[in-house]
Amino acid sequence: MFDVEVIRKDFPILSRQVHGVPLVYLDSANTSQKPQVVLDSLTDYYTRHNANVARAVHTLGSEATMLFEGARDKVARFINAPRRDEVIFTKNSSEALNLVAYTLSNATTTPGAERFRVGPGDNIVVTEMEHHSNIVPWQLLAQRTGAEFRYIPIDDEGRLVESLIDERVDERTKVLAFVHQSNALGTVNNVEGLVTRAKAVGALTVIDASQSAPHRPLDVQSLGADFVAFTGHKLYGPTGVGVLWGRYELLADLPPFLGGGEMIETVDMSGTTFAAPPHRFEAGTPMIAEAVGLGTAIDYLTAIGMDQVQTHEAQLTAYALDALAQVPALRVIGPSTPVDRGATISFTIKGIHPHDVSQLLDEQGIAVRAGHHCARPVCLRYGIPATTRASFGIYTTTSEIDTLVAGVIKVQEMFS
Amino acid sequence: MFDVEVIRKDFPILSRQVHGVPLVYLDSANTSQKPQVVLDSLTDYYTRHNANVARAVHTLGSEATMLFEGARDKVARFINAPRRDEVIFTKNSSEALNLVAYTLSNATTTPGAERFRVGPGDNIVVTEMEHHSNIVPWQLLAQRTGAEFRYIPIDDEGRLVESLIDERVDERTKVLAFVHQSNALGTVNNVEGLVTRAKAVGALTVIDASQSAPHRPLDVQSLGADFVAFTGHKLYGPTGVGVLWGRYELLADLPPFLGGGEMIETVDMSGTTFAAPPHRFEAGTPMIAEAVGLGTAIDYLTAIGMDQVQTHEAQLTAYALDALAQVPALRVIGPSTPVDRGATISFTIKGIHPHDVSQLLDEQGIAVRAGHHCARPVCLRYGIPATTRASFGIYTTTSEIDTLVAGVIKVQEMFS
Amino acid sequence: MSVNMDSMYQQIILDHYKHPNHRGELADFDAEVHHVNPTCGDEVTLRIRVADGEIADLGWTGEGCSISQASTSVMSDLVVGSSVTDALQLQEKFLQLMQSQGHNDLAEDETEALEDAIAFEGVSKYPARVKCALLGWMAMKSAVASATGAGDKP
Amino acid sequence: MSVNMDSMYQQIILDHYKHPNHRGELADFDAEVHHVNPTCGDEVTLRIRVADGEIADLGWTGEGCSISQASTSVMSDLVVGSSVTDALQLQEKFLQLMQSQGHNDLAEDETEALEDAIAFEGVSKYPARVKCALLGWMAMKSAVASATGAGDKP
Ligand SMILES: Cc1ncc(COP(=O)(O)O)c(C=O)c1O
Ligand SMILES: Cc1ncc(COP(=O)(O)O)c(C=O)c1O
Repeated sequence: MFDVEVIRKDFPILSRQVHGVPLVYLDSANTSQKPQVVLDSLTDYYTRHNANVARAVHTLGSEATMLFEGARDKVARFINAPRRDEVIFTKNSSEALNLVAYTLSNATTTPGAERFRVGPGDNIVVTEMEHHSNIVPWQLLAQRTGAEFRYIPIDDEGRLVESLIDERVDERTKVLAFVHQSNALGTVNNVEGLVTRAKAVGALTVIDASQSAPHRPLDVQSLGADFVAFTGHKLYGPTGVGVLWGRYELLADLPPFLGGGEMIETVDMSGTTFAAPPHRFEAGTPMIAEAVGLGTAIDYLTAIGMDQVQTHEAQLTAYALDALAQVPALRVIGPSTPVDRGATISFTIKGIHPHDVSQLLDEQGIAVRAGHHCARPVCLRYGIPATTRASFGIYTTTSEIDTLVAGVIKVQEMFS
Repeated sequence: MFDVEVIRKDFPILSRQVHGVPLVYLDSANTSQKPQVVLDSLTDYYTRHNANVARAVHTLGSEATMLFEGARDKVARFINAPRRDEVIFTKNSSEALNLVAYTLSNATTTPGAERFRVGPGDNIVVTEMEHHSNIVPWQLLAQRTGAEFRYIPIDDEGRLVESLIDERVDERTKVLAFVHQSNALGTVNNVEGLVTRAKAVGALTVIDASQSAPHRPLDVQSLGADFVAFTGHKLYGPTGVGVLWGRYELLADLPPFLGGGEMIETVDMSGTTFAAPPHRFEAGTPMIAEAVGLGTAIDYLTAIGMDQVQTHEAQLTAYALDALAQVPALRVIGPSTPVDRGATISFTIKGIHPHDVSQLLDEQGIAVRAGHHCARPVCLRYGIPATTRASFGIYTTTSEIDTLVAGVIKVQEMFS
Repeated sequence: MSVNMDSMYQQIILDHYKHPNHRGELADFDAEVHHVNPTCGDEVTLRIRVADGEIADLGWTGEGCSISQASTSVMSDLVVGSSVTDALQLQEKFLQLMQSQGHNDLAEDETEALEDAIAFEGVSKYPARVKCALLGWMAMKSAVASATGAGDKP
Repeated sequence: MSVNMDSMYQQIILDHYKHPNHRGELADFDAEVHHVNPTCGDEVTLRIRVADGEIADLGWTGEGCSISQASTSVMSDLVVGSSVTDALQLQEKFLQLMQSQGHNDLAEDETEALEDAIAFEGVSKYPARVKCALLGWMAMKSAVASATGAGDKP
C-alpha cells in the first residue's frame, strides 16, 4: 500500500526548515531527494568494502566488484534489459547521450564500424522539446561529421506535430533522438510512432529517459529503441552516476568513446584492442559508490512498485492542474490535461517574471525552479523568456500543492 | 605533528578484519581509503543541502551551488592554480585526459580553434611508463586525426631514457603527455626537463598527476605544464570525481567536449554558443556530492600538511625498499633507491606468479595488487606478465611493511 | 504578504521595479550597449552620454525580473551626474557586494556610498540571481568604456 | 604456513600446480588453440585429438598462476577418455560453479561429477581470479569445437 506519509519519513531532508518554515520541495525534476537507505549504502560501502573494482585480487576488491556489478544487475532488471552487459555506467545522462554521439563520429575512422558512419548528406533528428543534453551532443556530432541537424516541431499544447515526423525523419536520417518525458513541458511522447518511423528508414533511435525512469515503469524491450539514457540523481540515487542502455548487438560493434584503464583488452604501444561491452565504454575507475547507491535506490523504488509511483504521481498531476487552473492570470505551458503527461508543470504568471515567482515562493519555503530548464528552444517556441516549474516525486503530497497555489496567490498580491 | 596512529583512527575501514585477521591495506595507489570527515560531508550534503546546482533560485539550490563552487576554490588553492575557473570537475583522471584529447580533435572542425589542430605529419608523445588512461586517449586521438603516436622509452631502473627526449619530441610534436609519478614503477619524473623541451618545440604538455597529487605538494604553477589531471578516489575523496586543471588562456579558446546542460551560453536549434571555462567543459549535472567530498578530503590533507605527508611516505619507501631487499628471490621492478620515487613498490618473486603472491597475502589480511596495473607496456618492457605491487598512504605504518615482508616469506615457504 | 526582514525583496526594490528611473531611449548618446543574461533571458539596452568626464545622461530599456530592472534603475540614479571615475568605482563596490555570498565585507563608508543599491545585499546569497542584479551595472561599465574609447576587451 | 580451511589454495590445487598432468605437446592432434587472459597474462596452448566422439588425448603448455595451471591439469584428467558430450557438459557445470560468487548451487550429483575440480569453488568469490580458473576449460571447449567442426563462433 502506497502511503506518502510513510515514504516521507525515509527522506531526512524533508524535515528541514527553510526561511523558518517547513521545506516544500517541488523541484524533483531538477534533482530528487535521497532516501536514508541510499545514504546508508554509501556509508556502508566506504566504511566496509571500499576498493577499486575489476583489478584487485584481494577481499575488499572482490567485495567492491561484486557490489558494483551487482548494481549493474539491479539496473538491468529495473529496465528489463535482455542482458546485463547492455548496461553502461556513465556520470550522468548527458555523458550517456554524448557517448552515443562520439562513438558514431569515431566510427568514421574505425575500420569495421562502417555501418555506423554519419557524414554529409545524412541527417540527425531531435525534437523541439529536448533538453540541451539531447540537443548539443547532436549539434556537435553534425559539426564533426558534416551531417545535417534537424528537429520535429511542437504545437501550442506542447505536443509533437506528429504529421511532420515522416517529413523530418527520412531515408538519410541516421539518428532519431527524443525525450520520453519532457522536463520543461511534462509531455510524454508517443514512443511507438517515433520508433516505428525510425526503424522504417533504418535510423538508430536514442531515448532520453531522464524524466521517465523515476516516474513510471521503464521497459527497454517494449520501448523498442536502440539506446536509452537516464541519470541517477533524479532516480533517488546519488549524484555522479547515470546509465546508458544499448542493444548488445550494436554495442559489440561500436568503437570506444573514452580511452583508459579497464576498457581495454590488451594495450601495446603499437595498438590496442578493446574489451567487450559494457567495459569498453567505462574507462577509468568507475563511480563505484555511486553505482552501488543507485542500486539501492532501485531496490527502494522496486519495493514501493513503479506502478504505484506512477499512479500516485498521476493523481498529483490531475490535482495540480485543476488547482492551478483556478489561479487567475496563470498559464500552463505544456499539456493542460493529465493525459500523456508527467508530474512536472511549467507555468507563467502575467506580469511577474518567473525568477521573482520562484524566489518569493522560496521565501515561503517552497522550492520550484525558474528558467528555461535547459530547454531554451521550448521558451523560444512560446515566446517567453522562462517559466516557473513545479515538479513532483514519490514524496509529494496534495497539501504541498495547496501550499504552492496559496504561495502563488501571495506573490501576485505582492506585485499587484 | 604527524602521528600515523592518530590518522588511522580517522579511517573507519582500517579497523576491519579480513579472513579473521586485521586488514593491512597496501593498495592505496589503486584507490585510497576515506576518512570519516569525507563520509560525514557526503551525508551532510544529502541530508541538508541537496539540490541541483547553478540552475535553482531556491535556498537549497543556492546552498548546493555554494558548496560545489566552494569545492572548486579548495581544489584551486590545493594545487596553487592562478584562477579558480581553471579547475574543471570530471568523473576521474581518465575523463580529464580524454577531455584534452577530444577538444584537440574537435578543434579540427571548429572555426577559431585552428591553433590547436593536430593532423597528419604531427605527432603526439607519451612515455613507456604511462597508465593506459594516458596512452589510449592519445592513440585514439592519433587515429581520429592521422597524427603519429610515439613514446619515450624507459631504462632498466624504470627511469626515462632522458637522452631520447629531444629525438622523440620534435618540431612536429603537438602534445607531450606524461605521468608525474608512475603507478607501476613508483618513478617520479623530471618534470622540468620534459616541459622545457616541449615548450621549446611549441607542444602542449599534459601531466598525469593521479599518483602524485595524493602524496606530495602539487603546484601547477611550478610544474609549468599546460594541463594537469588527477582523480578524487586516490586523494582520500569519493569515487566519481576527478579534476582537470588547464591554463585559462588555453581553456578559453578550446572547443567544448561533452554537450549538454550548463555548458552552454545560449542554445538555439540553428546553433549554440558556449559558456566560459570551467562550465564549458562540465556538461550536465555534475558530481555535486563527490566534489564536496573531495573538497573535504583536501581540507583534511591540508590540515595534516602535504609536506608532512611527503616526509612520512619517503620514510616508508626507504624502509620498505630496505626490508624487501632482504627477501631472497625478490626483484623490485622500478627504482631500487628511494630517490625520485614514490611509495609504490612493484616486485616479482622468482617462481611464483604475482596472482598467487597477492592472493596468499590476502589470506593473511594483506591487500596488495597483482597484474599489469593498467600499464601493460611496462610489463612488456621487462618481459614479465605482471607484478605484485604494494603501495602506501598517509595511514600506512612500518609495522604493516613488516607484516608484508613476513607474508611474502610465508608465501615462498608454501610454494617451495 | 508582508515582506519579511530577510526577504530579498526589500520595499525599495519593489518600488524601483514598479516605478523605474531613467527608463527610456536617449536620443542623444555616445554609446549604446545591449547585454543579455543567457541563463534567464533578462536583457537591457543602455545608452549613455559622457561629457567632461561625467556621465551626463543615461537611458535604458529592457525586460527581466524585478531584481534586474530595479537594480538598473537604482544604478542609473546613482551614476547620472557623477564622474566616470566615481561611477566605475561604485560599480566595483557593487560587484564586490554581489560576490560576498551574504557576508558584506565592504567598509562602512563604501557601504554608504552604495546608497539604495545596498538593498540588493540579500541577492548575493543566491548565485543564480547575482547576474540579474549585475546586468545593468555591467552594461553601464561597457557603455562607459565604449563612450570613452577605453575599450571593453583587450 | 598451513593452508587454512577457507583458503583458495586447497592442497589439491597446489599438488596439481607442482605436478601438472597432461602437460606437454601432443604430436598427433586434430586441433590446437591458444588462449590468453589479457588482464593477467596467463596463457595456455592446448592440443586435442578426438576419435569416435571421445576425447582421445589432450596436451597443454602454458604459463600463469597456480590457479590457471592447476585448473587446466584437473580439467585434463577429467576429460581425457570421456565423451565430447560429457566433457562439454562438465565444462558447463564448472562455468556455473565459477559464476556462483561463492554460493555453489549445483545439484549434489553435478558437484560429484566435477570431482577434483570442486576444489576451485573458493575462486568464485574473487571475480578477478575466475578467468584464471576458466582458462584451460575455455580452451578445451574451443579446441573441441574446432576438432569436431562445430565452429566456435557463429
Ligand atoms: C598514473 C595513473 N593515471 C591515471 C589513472 C586513472 O585514474 P582513474 O581510474 O581514476 O581515471 C590512474 C589510476 O587508475 C593512475 O594510477
Ligand atoms: C530530459 C532531460 N534530459 C537530460 C537531462 C540531463 O541529465 P544530467 O544533468 O543528469 O546529465 C535532464 C536533466 O537535467 C533532463 O531533464
